[in-house]
Amino acid sequence: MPLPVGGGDAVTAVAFPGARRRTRGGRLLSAVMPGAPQLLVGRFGAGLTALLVWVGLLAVLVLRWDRVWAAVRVSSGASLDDRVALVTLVAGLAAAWVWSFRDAGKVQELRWVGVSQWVLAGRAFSRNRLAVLGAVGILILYLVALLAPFLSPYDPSALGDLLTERLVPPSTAHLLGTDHFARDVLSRVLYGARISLSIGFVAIGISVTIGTLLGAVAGFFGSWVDTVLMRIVDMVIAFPQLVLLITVIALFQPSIFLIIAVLGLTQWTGTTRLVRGEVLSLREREFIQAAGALGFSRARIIFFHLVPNVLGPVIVAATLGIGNTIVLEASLSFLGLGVQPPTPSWGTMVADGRSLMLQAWWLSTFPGLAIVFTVLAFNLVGDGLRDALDPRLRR
Amino acid sequence: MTRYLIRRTVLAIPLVLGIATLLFFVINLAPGDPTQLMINPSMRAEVVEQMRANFGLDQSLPVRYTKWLTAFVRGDLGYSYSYNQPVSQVIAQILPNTLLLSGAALVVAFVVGVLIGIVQAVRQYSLLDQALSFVALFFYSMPSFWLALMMILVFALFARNVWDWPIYFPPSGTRSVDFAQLGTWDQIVDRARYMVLPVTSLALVLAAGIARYTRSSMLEVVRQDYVRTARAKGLRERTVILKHALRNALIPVITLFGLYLPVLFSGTVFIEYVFGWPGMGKTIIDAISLRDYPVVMGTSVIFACMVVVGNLIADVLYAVVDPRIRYE
Amino acid sequence: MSEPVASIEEAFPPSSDLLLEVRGLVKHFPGRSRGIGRGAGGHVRAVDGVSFWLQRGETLGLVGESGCGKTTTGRAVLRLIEPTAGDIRFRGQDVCAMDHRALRAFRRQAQIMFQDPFGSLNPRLTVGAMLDEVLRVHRLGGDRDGRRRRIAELLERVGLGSEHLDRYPHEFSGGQRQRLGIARSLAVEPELLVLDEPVSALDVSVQAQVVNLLEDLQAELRLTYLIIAHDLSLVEHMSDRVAVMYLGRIVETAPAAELYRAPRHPYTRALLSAIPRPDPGVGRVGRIVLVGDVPSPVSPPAGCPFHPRCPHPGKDVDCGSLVPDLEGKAPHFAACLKEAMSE
Amino acid sequence: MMTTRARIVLGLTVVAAACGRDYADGGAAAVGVETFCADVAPHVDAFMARMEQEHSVTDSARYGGTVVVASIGDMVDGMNHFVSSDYTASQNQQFVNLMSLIRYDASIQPQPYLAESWEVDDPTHPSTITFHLRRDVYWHDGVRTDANDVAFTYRVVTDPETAYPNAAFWDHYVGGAEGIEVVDSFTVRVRLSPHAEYLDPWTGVSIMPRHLLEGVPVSQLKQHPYGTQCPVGNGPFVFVEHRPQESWTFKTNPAFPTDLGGRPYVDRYVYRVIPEQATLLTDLLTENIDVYLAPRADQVPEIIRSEDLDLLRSVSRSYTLVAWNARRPQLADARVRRAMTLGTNRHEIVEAQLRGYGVVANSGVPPFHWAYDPTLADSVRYDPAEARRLLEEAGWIDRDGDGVRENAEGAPLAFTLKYNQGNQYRQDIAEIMQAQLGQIGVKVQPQVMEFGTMIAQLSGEERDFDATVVGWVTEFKLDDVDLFHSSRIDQPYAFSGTRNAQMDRLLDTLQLVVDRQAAIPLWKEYQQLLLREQPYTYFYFPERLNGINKRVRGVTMDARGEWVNIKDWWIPRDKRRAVQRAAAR
Repeated sequence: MPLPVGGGDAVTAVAFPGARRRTRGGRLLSAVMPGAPQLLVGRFGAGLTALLVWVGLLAVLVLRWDRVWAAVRVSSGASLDDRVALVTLVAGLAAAWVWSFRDAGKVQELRWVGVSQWVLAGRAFSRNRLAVLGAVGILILYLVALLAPFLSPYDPSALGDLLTERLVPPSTAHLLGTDHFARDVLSRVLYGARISLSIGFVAIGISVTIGTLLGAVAGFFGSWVDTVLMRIVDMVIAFPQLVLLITVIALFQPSIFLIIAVLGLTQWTGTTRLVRGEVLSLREREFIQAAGALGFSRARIIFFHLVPNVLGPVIVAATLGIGNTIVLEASLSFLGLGVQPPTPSWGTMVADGRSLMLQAWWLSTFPGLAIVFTVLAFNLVGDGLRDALDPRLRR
Repeated sequence: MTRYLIRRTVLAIPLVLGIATLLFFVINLAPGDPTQLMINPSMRAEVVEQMRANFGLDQSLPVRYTKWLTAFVRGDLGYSYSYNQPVSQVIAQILPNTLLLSGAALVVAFVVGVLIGIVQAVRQYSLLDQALSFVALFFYSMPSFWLALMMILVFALFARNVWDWPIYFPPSGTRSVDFAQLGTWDQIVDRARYMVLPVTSLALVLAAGIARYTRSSMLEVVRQDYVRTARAKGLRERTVILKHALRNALIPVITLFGLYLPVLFSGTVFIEYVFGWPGMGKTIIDAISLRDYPVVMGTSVIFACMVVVGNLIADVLYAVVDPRIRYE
Repeated sequence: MSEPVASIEEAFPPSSDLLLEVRGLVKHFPGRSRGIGRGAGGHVRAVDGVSFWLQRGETLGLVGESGCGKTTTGRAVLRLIEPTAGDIRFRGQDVCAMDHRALRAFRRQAQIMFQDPFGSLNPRLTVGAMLDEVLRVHRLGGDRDGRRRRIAELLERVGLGSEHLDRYPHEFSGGQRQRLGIARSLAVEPELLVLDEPVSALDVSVQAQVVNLLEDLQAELRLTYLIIAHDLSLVEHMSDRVAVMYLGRIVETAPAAELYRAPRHPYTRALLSAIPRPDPGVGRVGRIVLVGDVPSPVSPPAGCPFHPRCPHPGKDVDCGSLVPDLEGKAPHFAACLKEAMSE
Repeated sequence: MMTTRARIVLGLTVVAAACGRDYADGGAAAVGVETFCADVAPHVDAFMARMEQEHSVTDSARYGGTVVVASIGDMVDGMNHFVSSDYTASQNQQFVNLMSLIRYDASIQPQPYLAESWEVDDPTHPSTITFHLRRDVYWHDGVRTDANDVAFTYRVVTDPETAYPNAAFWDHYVGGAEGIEVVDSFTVRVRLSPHAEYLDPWTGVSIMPRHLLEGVPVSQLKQHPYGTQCPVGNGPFVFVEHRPQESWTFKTNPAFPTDLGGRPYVDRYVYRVIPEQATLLTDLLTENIDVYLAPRADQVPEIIRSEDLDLLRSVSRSYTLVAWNARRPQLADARVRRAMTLGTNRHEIVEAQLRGYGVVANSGVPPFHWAYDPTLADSVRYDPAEARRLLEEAGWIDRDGDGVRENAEGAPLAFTLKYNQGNQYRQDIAEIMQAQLGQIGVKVQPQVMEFGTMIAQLSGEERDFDATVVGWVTEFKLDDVDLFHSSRIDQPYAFSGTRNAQMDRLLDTLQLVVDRQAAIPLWKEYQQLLLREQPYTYFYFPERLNGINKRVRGVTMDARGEWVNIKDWWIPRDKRRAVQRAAAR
């Protein structure tokens, strides 16, 4: 019996509710002020972000022209930091402009077919105001971290005059005050962003990679592989992490790399369990069986079919993990085991300033707030992603 | 169930032994030994040697390991170099402190967390939901020692010295110095007063996580058919939420109990430090820097056991609340 | 009584005529206890000595209540699950002895289609990517353009269009997804297709469309089907022969028409009596209602697995001690002590 | 029978207190280790109850109340003097729970304490000292302290197997039983070879109870429950309770000799452990504790600002320094080491990090000491120009223009500076040195280490360090032989490993000159030599700062320590901690 092409049971086409109007003159406006056309059509999140990035970066360019120029000149002996900052500045400006220009000129119609789970999750995410706020916060944080050499008013590790500039409260000269070495707290907080963010990012990168691999292997192969791996996980979980951290740090020199490595190598258990659980249930799903029936190799099944399908929860876990790691680094600093001076990390700054909480509140309060808001941003994004990636929780 | 419990317990033994062995070598590989920390030019090198001999540190690592393992298997945790007491006695003195602190924190955290989670789920995406999310996450995002210090500043120092609040709390310790002279009721009040700040600091962080979990678990359950059915039957919303949805929503939350134990115990380290609360976490850290190996081993093993037992309890609880799960 | 009664294993047609031969297939799952130290016993005997054959181009229906082992049988035949014991031959080749390479080749010739239209497609891949991957892995369809043409052709063959190429599984309806599952199986140009409850998850209106598609494809591509279903009428409609399973064993197998007309095993009778028929009459017995539950496959009853629930009037102590063989005159076999004697 | 009669006689003649415990059946040997505390406690309670009745408090406004002293660390070895090596514990032994034979007065002159007098055979070349003990001092369980306790204590502390932490005390004494003679029940005589400050050890050695600890193998003393679970002292305060990592509680000893001031004023003294300095300050500000020992200098303004608090300042016996490993080629030249000292602004560090609460050090002789040379204090000031000159003279010149000096072979003048975790001051010094020495072309790489690891590296055979920030606490008797004498160069404490014949000679002589006046010029010479040799860059003697609530009166804290007159501390009646106050408010 011949069947009509497309079948009688096709999805009915529904106009997507958020279909946008095409903006006239949007291109022109976006060329001058990226983000403005998006704002005009009521897309405040995207518009404001683009505008903020554009204006902020321009302000840096103008106000800090001397430093930017110093970084541009090849002969000036600019450091790697400066070059990275320069690239960030240029790339950021270009990205804001190009995105806004192209976005404004695009036919404003949302695709409603061929939309992947990721895009759907993205749409759900973009409707979660707090999560978007967090995402914008993270964007700004990374920009700040990368642009630290242009933004910071002073050299973060240069000692000031110990007799006169020590522990100066916030003032116009030092917006966030100075520490016990007469160093500018603002500059240190700005530079500290790089340390804290990279610790979070790299350590979680390591742990998520290990966790996903081991979890997928344990879940997929099952039997003794699973038993052995899960015993190891049990052991690592029950192993007092702090004992390990302290001993390792005593054995080796406490360097930032060691801290990243240790944090990365001890936090994978959660991801492993998560991925294993997901894989165990996925393994029974028929599309994985089908992949086996189609003669796909195990590696292909694991990496092209299992892993992409557990990526959602893993990304959520990673986002939340970055926040946790930043807090953990701060906690380690409390025990004197964090990033060591003179490298400015937020954790070390909070921990070092804590005994002067009453005399010089600005020492630990500002880096502390930096930690709180960074971790908050990551957690908001993580929560938003969790809701967005889980179809059951979507609204 | 009994068989299941026995099997799990038997399975935990090699786990704990493995952890202990690993620990033994990890901490014994660290340079330095307890005698080096007592350094002082009046102390002759021979004296140091004598002390090492008195501690049995002059033996080789495998010998020490064998000795330690045989003693451990017999339940002897050894002798602390720094407390000059059997390790078991040291643990007996500090473990109750930690259990009290973390137990109270756990209870507070679960009660508060579940309540917040329910409110959030019932009013999903409302302003209240988002505000609670934000506040919970705000506390969750704080390094616990910082939160603890803030608590001390606000509820001990400023409350008493600056704002002159009628209620303030002592910044540190487990009881007042005149505790022994108090009557029974006053003793209870006294201990409770000293527990407020540390327990709150510890619980706030946990509660945020529990709230998030409860919220998503509730949201999932609320969409289930039986909840709809209950609604359709015309039951009051309160009954639907509390009687039908909550019970099922709590099932995944219970697994958090096992998951949170390690978090809780490492969290207590910082809380114990800040509040001068003599407990396991602080003892471990001090013992490591004093190279008091027997105490490190003893406390860590106890810690590992508690995590294992905690997971077991979580599994059992899981079976209790979820009739679908049967352990043979 | 002209032909002697023989067990089914003795009655297999010569190998040269057969696509698939299954003899004494057994699959035990380890008990539910987790981890090391699982207790003695506790094995789930999902499949317990199943034998059947499939000729090229024919359709065998495997029916039974849920949990009777039919799905396990279907998957063990394709070695998606490693059988515990038994002999499986595909075109005379021993499937169980196949190494990696041979198994891969076998996978091109024998495919499976799953029941759950929502679970059988990778949600992260577009239709195009999914089919393209199959072709690439098996080096079919040639270069990129060749593959694209082949994909379009496949989609068209199952009644979909190339406009669906860039869509994701969640953008399709259940019926469409089953078509996609068929397309995926067909991509490797198999000879044997195991259809595991192919339409049971679909709306009745859609079921017919898919069934028709399957029949068309069979005719067009000379496919051999092993249909696994609990829906007796579907099986009757599609199958040449039918095998009825109970507790991991085949209790009766016969050509479809014969089985439905003259079932010999009391269990088959009970099953058939439960089918709603549009045309009552034709000497049908009244509805037989089975008492008791299906026994646990962990501890199946001794003797005839069906005897605790058996309504046969001749049931006696032998039924509780002797395990009946699947016997009879080809092509009709049944595993019942009493029926064999009354024959 | 003899003992019974003696008891009756004593009971009739002296004080009823003499009806103490009877250990005639073999002393401590009869007291098992396991049941030690349970055996001892009832005796202490009974004796104290009786004493309380007999020495009931005269109705004076000063008696009563609880004083709480808090600090970041526990006293790990407790009241067991034989094995304890930490400062707080020895202070509490000397002044709280136990007694030494003699004690220093405020001008560091020896004064009678447990010994009411002593004589020396030859004041310029002493070879025996005879101590006459007080007859009215009782162990808290009622047994009288006598000469046998002193002899027992002496035998134990001079026994190498004890591993007595201050074994160097006895370098010039005759150890063991031959070294001490019990002349009568209250007279002992010790034998020594003449040496400087020969009385000093007796101010630091607390006499321990023979009747409780004799018979315990000396190598097991550290593990004995006495120290941390049930110490029985004879000092002004009686042990009540020790909660590990939390608190020590002592109560007043009503039987403390009237000649020595009688019973202490406060009823109870509690030592609390609060590991976090920010918390400690809050505790002090909220009157949860009365004394905050050793706050950070940066916390001091808050203490001064508070109307309820006082800051007590006292000279300290500890100093902070950078030890140079002269075994390293780049640090072998004394001129280089001197340049490091000149290139570091130590005065600025004292002003800034210590907020002026300290003095720059140029040797290990503390400012309160009679051998201290005040003229040295300003002789070496921050002088980068001179530092540069010295480095150039020593052949370290920036040859490749990278800002770091190199020697003729091109090796850069660079070193790592190790310091331990958790000590803010040392971390500060490392960072400041890095910055300031960098300006004169020296590359300093600060490196933080875990304390145990660092000590292992400093004192191990490899001497795996270039330079390190450490601190020493001196005794009142100064003796740098272990630090700088070339004969000790392979011993653990010879961090710098310098060899100097003149220094060896001076150190040898200084040990033996008994007469202080004769020793002073030698000490000056020694300090001058240190300036030239610079095995260390001495940083400073910090002042000991203590925050104290004004309600606690009569407190003296000086070089001798914080607890030196704790028995004279008192709290006005209306300022005492009401038992219920905590709960009521």
